[in-house]
Amino acid sequence: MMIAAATAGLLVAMLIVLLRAIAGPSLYDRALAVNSFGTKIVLLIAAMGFLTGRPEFLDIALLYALVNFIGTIAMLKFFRYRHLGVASTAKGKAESGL
Amino acid sequence: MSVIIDILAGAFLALGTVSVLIGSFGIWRLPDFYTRLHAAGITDTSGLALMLIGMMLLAGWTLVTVKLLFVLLLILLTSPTATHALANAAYTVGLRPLGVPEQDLPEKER
Amino acid sequence: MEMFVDMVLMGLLGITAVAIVFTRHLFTATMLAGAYSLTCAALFVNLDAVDVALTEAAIGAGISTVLLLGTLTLTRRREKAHKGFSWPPFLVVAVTGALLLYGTVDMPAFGDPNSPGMRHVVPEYIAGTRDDIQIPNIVTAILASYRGFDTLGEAVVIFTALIGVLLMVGRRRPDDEEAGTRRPERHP
Amino acid sequence: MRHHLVLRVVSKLLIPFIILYGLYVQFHGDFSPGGGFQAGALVAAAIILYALIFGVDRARRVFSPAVLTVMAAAGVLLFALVGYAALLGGGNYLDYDYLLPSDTAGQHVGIITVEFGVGLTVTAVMALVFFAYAGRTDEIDDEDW
Repeated sequence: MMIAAATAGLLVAMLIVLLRAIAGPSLYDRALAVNSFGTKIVLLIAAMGFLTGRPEFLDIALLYALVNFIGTIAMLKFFRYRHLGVASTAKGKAESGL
Repeated sequence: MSVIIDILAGAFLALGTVSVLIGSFGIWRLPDFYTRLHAAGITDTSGLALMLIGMMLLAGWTLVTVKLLFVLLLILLTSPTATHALANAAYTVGLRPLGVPEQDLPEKER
Repeated sequence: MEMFVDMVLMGLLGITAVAIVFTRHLFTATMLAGAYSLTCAALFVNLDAVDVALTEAAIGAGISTVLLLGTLTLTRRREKAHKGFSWPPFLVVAVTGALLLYGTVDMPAFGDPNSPGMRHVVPEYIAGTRDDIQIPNIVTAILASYRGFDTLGEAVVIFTALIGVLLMVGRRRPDDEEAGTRRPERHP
Repeated sequence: MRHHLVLRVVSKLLIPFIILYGLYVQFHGDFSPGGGFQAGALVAAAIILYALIFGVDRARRVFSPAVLTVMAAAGVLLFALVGYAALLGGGNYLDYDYLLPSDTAGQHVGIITVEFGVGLTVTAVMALVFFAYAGRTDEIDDEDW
């Protein structure tokens, strides 16, 4: 019951954040919304594990927690340097001219 | 005893859900990117932690609790980092906060 | 409740897909594609296809976002604008969609244990995994053992894709002496 | 002084976790969801994270493309050789029953070896494809950006 209410709340939150990701005026708003969406998906998968009575699905939530980060970092890298191969150093920054 | 734990778990879950909802509404309603960062922070810290603690109470002392703890630690580690990098990138590329008077900006950007 | 979650997640998928189609900004499309595969994996979890969900999470959310961004560095930021609206393609798509929807009427009900697909080799696989192979994860047993030949084919396909990519963009050109440095001058 | 110190530290903490989790998915695939493909993608994700933070050039020195190319081929070869081993044992191609005297043990060894081969191939392929794309120096023109 509690888990069901939490799941419903998470679904509403996901819808709102997704609308921000679609509407968001700047690219950063979109990136922020997608990152937040990922966190909510982790919570949703964990909650659904309890809802269906099979909490071993947490393996996937764990994987999301690891992988969502990589996607966000790649986007930021691309925003900042317009290139994925530059090192995140002062040197790389100077070379990319930003 | 188990009733107390159930009530506690329910309270944690409810608080967490409310935090997540507040964060989401903030992401939708607040006026510019830097203020929305704050709202996202509510989801990623208090919402996530409260909900996962509620689930840990429901699961009891099992492997599930350990996995939930790992999820919590990992997101508490990665999410602020991603937010920091996001704000850093936005500021470096030239997005300025809404409503900052011109004389408060750094010298070179006026 | 599970049905409700399924329906909401399908709705989210629909919204994301329509947004991806309508945006002209390739970067936004990439980010929304990331959100799409996140939602997809949650849906797979809810449908009990855990192995598929794990694959979708690892490939869709992690690798394919990064690879799409890598492709974006080699192209432009905006999609070319389309001129006008032409009827023939729209009609073809509409008719195909209507036929597919009509086809779903004959499909067996979701999760029906008596559907033809479930009665053919599936009971044999389940019994064989329990008795002969004796590992708990039936999906692994089917992929690696019962359909090992298919999986070998998949590995070869991935390897072939690598060869293709390396032939197309793998070689470094003379002006790429050092990856990650900017080409010094740009002559218009 | 050093730029993005936070990102570097957190990534250094995170990369071993991702690789460890990849190994768990690889070798625990018989008991829980997972297998070679997913594990390969995860380990490749760790390599990609390293390349994103420290630059493709340095990642190429750590994970040498020559070694990765050999790995990609070796994975497929391992898979095919297991099939030939079953053939030599007297069965059909890829019939793991004939790998060992006991059928069940043969199946277990066959499945684990084959998944390991798939994992090797997928890791190497994903990392190499990323290096191929990110190693180019095309800059986006300002008018396109």
